[in-house]
Amino acid sequence: MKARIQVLACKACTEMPQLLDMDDLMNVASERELVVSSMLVDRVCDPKIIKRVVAEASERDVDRVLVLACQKKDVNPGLLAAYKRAGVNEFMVEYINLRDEVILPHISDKERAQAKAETKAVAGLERLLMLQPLEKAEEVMRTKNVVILGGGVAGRKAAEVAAAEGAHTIIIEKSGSSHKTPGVIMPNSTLLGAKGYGGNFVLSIKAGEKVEELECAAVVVATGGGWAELKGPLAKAFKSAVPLYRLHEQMQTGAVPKGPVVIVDSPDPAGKTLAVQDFAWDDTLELAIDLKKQQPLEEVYVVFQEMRAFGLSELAYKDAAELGVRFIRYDRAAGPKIDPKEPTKLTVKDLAQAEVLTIPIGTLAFAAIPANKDNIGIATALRIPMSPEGGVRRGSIQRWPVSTPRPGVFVCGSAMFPKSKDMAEAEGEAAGLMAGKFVMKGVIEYGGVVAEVAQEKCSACLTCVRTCPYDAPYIGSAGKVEIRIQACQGCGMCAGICPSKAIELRGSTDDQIAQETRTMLGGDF
Amino acid sequence: MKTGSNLEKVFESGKFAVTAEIGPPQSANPEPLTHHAKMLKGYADAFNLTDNQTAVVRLSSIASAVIIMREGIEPVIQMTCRDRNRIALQSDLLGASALGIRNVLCLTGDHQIFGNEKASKSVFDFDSVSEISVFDKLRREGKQAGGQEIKDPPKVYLGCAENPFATPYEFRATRLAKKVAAGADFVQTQAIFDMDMFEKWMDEVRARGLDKKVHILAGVLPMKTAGAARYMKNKVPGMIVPNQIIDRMKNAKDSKEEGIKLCVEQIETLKAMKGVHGVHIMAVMWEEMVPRIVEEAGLLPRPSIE
Amino acid sequence: MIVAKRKPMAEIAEMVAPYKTVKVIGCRSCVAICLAGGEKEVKMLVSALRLKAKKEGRKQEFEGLVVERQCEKEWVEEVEGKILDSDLVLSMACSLGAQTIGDMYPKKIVFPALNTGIFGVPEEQGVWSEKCVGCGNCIIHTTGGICPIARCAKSMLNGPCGGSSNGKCEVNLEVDCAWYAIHERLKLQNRLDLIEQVSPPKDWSTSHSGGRRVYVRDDAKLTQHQKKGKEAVR
Amino acid sequence: MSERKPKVVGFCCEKHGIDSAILAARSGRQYDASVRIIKVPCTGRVDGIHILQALEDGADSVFVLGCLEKNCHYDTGSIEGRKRVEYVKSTLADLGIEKERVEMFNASSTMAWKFPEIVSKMVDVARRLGPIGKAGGDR
Repeated sequence: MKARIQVLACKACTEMPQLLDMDDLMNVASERELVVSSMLVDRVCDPKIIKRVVAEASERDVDRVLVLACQKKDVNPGLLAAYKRAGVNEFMVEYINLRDEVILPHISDKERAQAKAETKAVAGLERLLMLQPLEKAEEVMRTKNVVILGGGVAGRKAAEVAAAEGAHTIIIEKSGSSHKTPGVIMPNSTLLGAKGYGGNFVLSIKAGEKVEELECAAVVVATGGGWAELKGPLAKAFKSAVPLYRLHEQMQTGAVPKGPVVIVDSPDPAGKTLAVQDFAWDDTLELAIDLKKQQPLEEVYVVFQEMRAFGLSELAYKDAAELGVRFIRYDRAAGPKIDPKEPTKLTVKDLAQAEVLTIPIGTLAFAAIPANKDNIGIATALRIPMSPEGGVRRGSIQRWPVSTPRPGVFVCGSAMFPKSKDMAEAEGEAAGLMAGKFVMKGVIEYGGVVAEVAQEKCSACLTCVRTCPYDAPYIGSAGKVEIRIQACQGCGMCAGICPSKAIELRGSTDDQIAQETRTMLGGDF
Repeated sequence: MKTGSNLEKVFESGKFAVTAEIGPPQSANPEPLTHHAKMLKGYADAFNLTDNQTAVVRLSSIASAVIIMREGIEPVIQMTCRDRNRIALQSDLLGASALGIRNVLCLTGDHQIFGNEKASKSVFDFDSVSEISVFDKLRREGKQAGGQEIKDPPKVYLGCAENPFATPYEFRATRLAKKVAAGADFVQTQAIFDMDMFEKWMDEVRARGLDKKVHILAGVLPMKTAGAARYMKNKVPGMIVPNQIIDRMKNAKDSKEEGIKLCVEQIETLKAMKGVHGVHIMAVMWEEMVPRIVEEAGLLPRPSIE
Repeated sequence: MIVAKRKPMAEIAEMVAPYKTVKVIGCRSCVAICLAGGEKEVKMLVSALRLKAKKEGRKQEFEGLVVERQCEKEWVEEVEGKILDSDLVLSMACSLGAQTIGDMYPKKIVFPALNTGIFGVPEEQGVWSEKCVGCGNCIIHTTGGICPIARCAKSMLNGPCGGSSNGKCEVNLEVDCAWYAIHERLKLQNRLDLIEQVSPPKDWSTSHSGGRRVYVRDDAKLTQHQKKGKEAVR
Repeated sequence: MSERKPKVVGFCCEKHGIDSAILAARSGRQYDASVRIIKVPCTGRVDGIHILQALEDGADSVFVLGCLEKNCHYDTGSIEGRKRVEYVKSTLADLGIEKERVEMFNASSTMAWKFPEIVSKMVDVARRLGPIGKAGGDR
């Protein structure tokens, strides 16, 4: 059956009709072969309009749609749902973000913007013709179990919150002690290994002398941590240096730190004696703000190689800066130094100004978090990646900070240390909530944009198996690669690296990418 | 004059040169060498000392050369690429030159599979063409293969071998041209039995003007029996022995006499051939016949050039 | 497996410059696995060469193809038409593949795009190390499973040379001394007696030193009778 | 040649890469229209072939934009992306084609300034070097 395309353009944003000649654009699109319906509407998100366009799509037997508007996530999801009901596969609806990719950035360049928009529409139409309908599938989770590794503050909180969501929680605690929490506690037990994927894991757990298999849908890593002994040259030179949490504690009891406060990221900037897992980014900001509020006239220096303040922390960073906290960025190669003969001053080359600063020290605190030795075992068992520093690697900020790159595995606790009890609980709460919600979906949704193997081309070279962060490719019984689609996240790394070009990512194949590139390059703008 | 070796002088004088072969013994006894040297003195312009010929372990070519030099005759040492890498080859060349050896014949070498150390690891770091070019550069520019410059480069007259009877035939003159381009001063050919074929090769050699650039020693080999002739025809790769020669040996009353006669006839033919500058007599295990052959071929006395 | 490496692009570009119709043929076997000559590398090379031709204003046609195993005639035959239709075949297989095509189509010019290097083991993704030189007479049962012929720079047979220091080779301090490793391994296995005796000189005649080798499995060979039958079918 | 419009292709990941471009647009930043954004799920999806083919098809310069390496949506995707870009760059250099025609960048979704900066850099390269195969840019 030949493709039947509907082109749908939205002129809701004020800039669009001002900048673009929408009729011309529609003409370019509708003149293309196989376009059976083209509609320029006032607001594509309007339910009434949705009803109208989908009705037309139905009537004209449309099987694929080009939406010229803004980005997919800004468009009313009702549109896609309506198309779905009308029998249009959701992967056959292509959104072209004219607003953010053409109109807003080229407001002053009307002529080129028009040509660019037209070319994008053509490329979108061509892409539509290359798309295949994709299906999503569901696998039922066999249990509602959330396994929590570690029964500390964070772990217990995670258990409590996950249980409140309706999950069954099981805390794996390496010590014999137990606390009162909902669900089961397995004392004296450790994780040995894990099979499966998020939603349906089978964990192998050593409980006392026995090894047990335990099915679960999600895992929360909530192992504890600790401060390393301060033994770097700075700590040696400045005898009363303390870890950040100690300073925090002192302040909770109402103590006032002496003189100017310097917070350095590592007790050993050369990084030779201590495997540092993470730095207490947020706590540093929080503490610096508190200090400044308490003693506005006393200097607070934050001497970090870099300061990471993502999301809401950015506001904290802004507050701190406004309160006068001095942030000094340095290069690892030229870290801060304290002359043991004059241990009241710290010298550091400021990366931004390229000048050597001499900072008076009253109180010195270190914000480095050493790696927890248990991490390796857990990471190996769950096949989750670790940071080079020995920490459990977290998912990207977009994937939420208590996630790991592996779906169904969440993290708090270990990497949270040395947060205050409040912060540990907050993270435990977040991880528990995410795990609980994950489990309570009851099904693993998979499919859609996933990798696909042309087995006849596969050389079984293992490159994809080694590269995939999600453990999705494996060598199947035919001696060729297969994809565990339940695990596949659709990134396409395997497709990009396969030396035999045996893997394609649905919806983003080599041909599709090449065609789109060629068409875009063919446009005169 | 590159080295002033006797062989070079004979060639330069335009006289018809004669060289012969002395096989070093398979022992540490120098006696056979001195014996042959005494016996052959005055019957050829220079004598080749083979280098572990057919990959059989023998007293070394350089040492043999020194031994015969003591008897007052001039050696041509042979250096194959089979057993030495470029370090050893260059080192031995320096050593040979220091010992007063002036003529060096560059060869790739017979494969060890033919000899009495079949298990040995082959070297073949160079082939004969690269060997010649490296040696030539070393003597002319004082520059080693690796680029290192040396003081007091070796003084040597460089020879090579060529077989007109190996396949592909049309490449054989080209191959000689390559060796000449690489720096060879003289060439000795494989033993010639098929005179027509040799003549054809010489046509090509002359057409390329190679006979003007390199001194050609035509190889001759006196045979004792028809069996030897047949063996060479059938078993030695790159040897062509026409049937009429085998028949002639077979039908002769005294095959040894016939062999000498044949060899002398061949030399007569070669003497008359344009572009041939001399003969190389390979009397393997029959060195005592060399004086007679040289004499009967009318090549005595050997010139003495100052 | 056989490990190869793409020749420097500049060298390849120079090689192919005079030819108009160039077929770049890869292989899905060893060279794909060692990331040197699979379909991906073929496509990259084709694209790169097109760019080069474009840059220099040359009219050349490049086409990329891949066969399952370029060292085997039957697989090569699948692209026979393309080969016959070329001025140059640029082989992205190991030298075996390039030579197979050359032997099958002697009139066709076949150039190698790869340098065939080693019998290597993938130590980790992207790292291959030589562990065998194909000497034809394996002795690793006497050396703790470690081949000194391949893994010792001097192919020694009687323990490490005097250049072994801190378990590393004098030739390359990044590389482990094979004999140090053999010693450690045999110690671990309580078999150090194996290397106490003087080991006799190795027989190199089974290696390339014995001349070009042809391995034959008689019971697998087709008889003349069988071959005739096959020919008739084809 | 001064009339010629440069052609720049930007393979942008659908996560931070495209988000940074969208944020740039929404914060009112303008950039040269020459850039052709090609969305890919992740820069790890980008194959050197895509980059080379873009150059073949007439791009003067190509960039790949992914998440920050330590905060990649797909964990290691932008590290993979960078490796692919580096391989293409070395291939180009080896062929005598300016390797600065191809670059890898990283941005987070909050870096509104970054995308216009990247575009201006790559448009600059495109103008300076001009098309591959024809002499001179539009200087």
